[in-house]
Amino acid sequence: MALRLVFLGRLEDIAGCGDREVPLADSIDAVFDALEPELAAALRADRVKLAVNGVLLRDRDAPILRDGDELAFLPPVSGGAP
Amino acid sequence: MALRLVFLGRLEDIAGCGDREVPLADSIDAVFDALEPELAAALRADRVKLAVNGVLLRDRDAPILRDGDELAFLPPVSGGAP
Amino acid sequence: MTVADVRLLTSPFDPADELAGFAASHPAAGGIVSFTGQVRCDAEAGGVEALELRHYDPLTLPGMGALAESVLGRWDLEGLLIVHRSGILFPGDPIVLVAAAARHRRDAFAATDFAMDHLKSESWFWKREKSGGSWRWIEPRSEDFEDIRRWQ
Amino acid sequence: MTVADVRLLTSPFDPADELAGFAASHPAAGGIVSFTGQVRCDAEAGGVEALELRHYDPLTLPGMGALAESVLGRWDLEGLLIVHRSGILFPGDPIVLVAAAARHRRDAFAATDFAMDHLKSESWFWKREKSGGSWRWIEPRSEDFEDIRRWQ
Repeated sequence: MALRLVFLGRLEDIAGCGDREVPLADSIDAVFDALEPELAAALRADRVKLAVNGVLLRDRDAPILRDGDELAFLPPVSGGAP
Repeated sequence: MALRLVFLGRLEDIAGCGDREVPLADSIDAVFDALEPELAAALRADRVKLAVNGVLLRDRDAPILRDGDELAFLPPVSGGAP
Repeated sequence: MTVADVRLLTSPFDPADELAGFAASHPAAGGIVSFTGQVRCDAEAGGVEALELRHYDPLTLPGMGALAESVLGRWDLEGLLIVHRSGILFPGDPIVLVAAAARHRRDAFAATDFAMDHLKSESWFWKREKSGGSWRWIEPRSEDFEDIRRWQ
Repeated sequence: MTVADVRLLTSPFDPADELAGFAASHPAAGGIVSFTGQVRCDAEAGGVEALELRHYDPLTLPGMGALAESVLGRWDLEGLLIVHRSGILFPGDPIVLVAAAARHRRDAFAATDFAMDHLKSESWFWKREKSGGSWRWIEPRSEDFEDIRRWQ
């Protein structure tokens, strides 16, 4: 029973890796509480968006988490083109 | 003692050729008067500009004509690109 | 109905080849506007040795497809091409190519300009640059938000 | 100082080749915008069989050069390319290529757009089209004058 967390952009540096498996938790807040405080704070930042299984959530309120869900944390994009 | 007249765009069709030698005349009006009336009228039209030896004149008043001058008659451009 | 050609590539591409193919595919278009973005190579760029673009598979290409649809809905185009690199790039490498083919050139200009503004500010890419041997993530620029505000 | 590459050609050219060379010549430019105009080939174009562009040697190329100078004076560019055909062209043939390379893409877009509007409405080309076996001269369109008014 696990969740996969994906850290994009600079969040990868804070997490120390691009993705990580964590035990299934009831809520997104329970997921955050089980992480290192610095990483949890970075993920909770207002400008970081969350996608669950590739679907972008409009806000952070209470996605229902299931075994095997992929949670991607998306900081503001920095674009590619000049 | 001659002038070379160059007819651009649709003026070529009216003149029946792209360029023509005519005898040197005192003035541009004297040049026109020696041409077929239909061609002279087309060349006198407001939107037709005149270049003498590759220099565009701002209006039609009295260029001094010399032997060998090239007078180009330039109707409005129709551009190339779509 | 016009269909867009939208691709996310993880290896180098040749914009000239892509454009030649695109122009040949749209013979009814009088005009083609293109934008090519490439990794700058010059001293003023702060000696950037490499650039990395990261994307997120479930969102990035679908987002580019949605952008292409909105461009096609907004202008009368014969064709639309969006090619974007991901991965590690070096100075001189092409990053992005957008091309729009239209009967009237105003449509092609506006569509390409709009697509670039939105690709740059809204598409799911994260960029980091390597200079002096170390990588650093690039933050969004405020100009990017001003660029898209023009269209709202 | 940026120098423009301005050419009037009486034989066919390959826009993809030209663009590849242009991009390679301007490595410090982050972005390149191009416009390619080609002779349409489709039924809606009224079955145009050929198109002829006439120019006047003493004015046409010098006028294109003056336009290039005014573009370079108005935007901050790394490079500017203007290639225009004269002579007889067939459906699918490239007519014109304008490309602008700049550090910032807004400059490249505006410069290309401006150059095209002015090439189209002010440069010394006269166009005739052949359809049904006979040629007819094309008159200027009022849209061309509206296009350049945007810049005044």
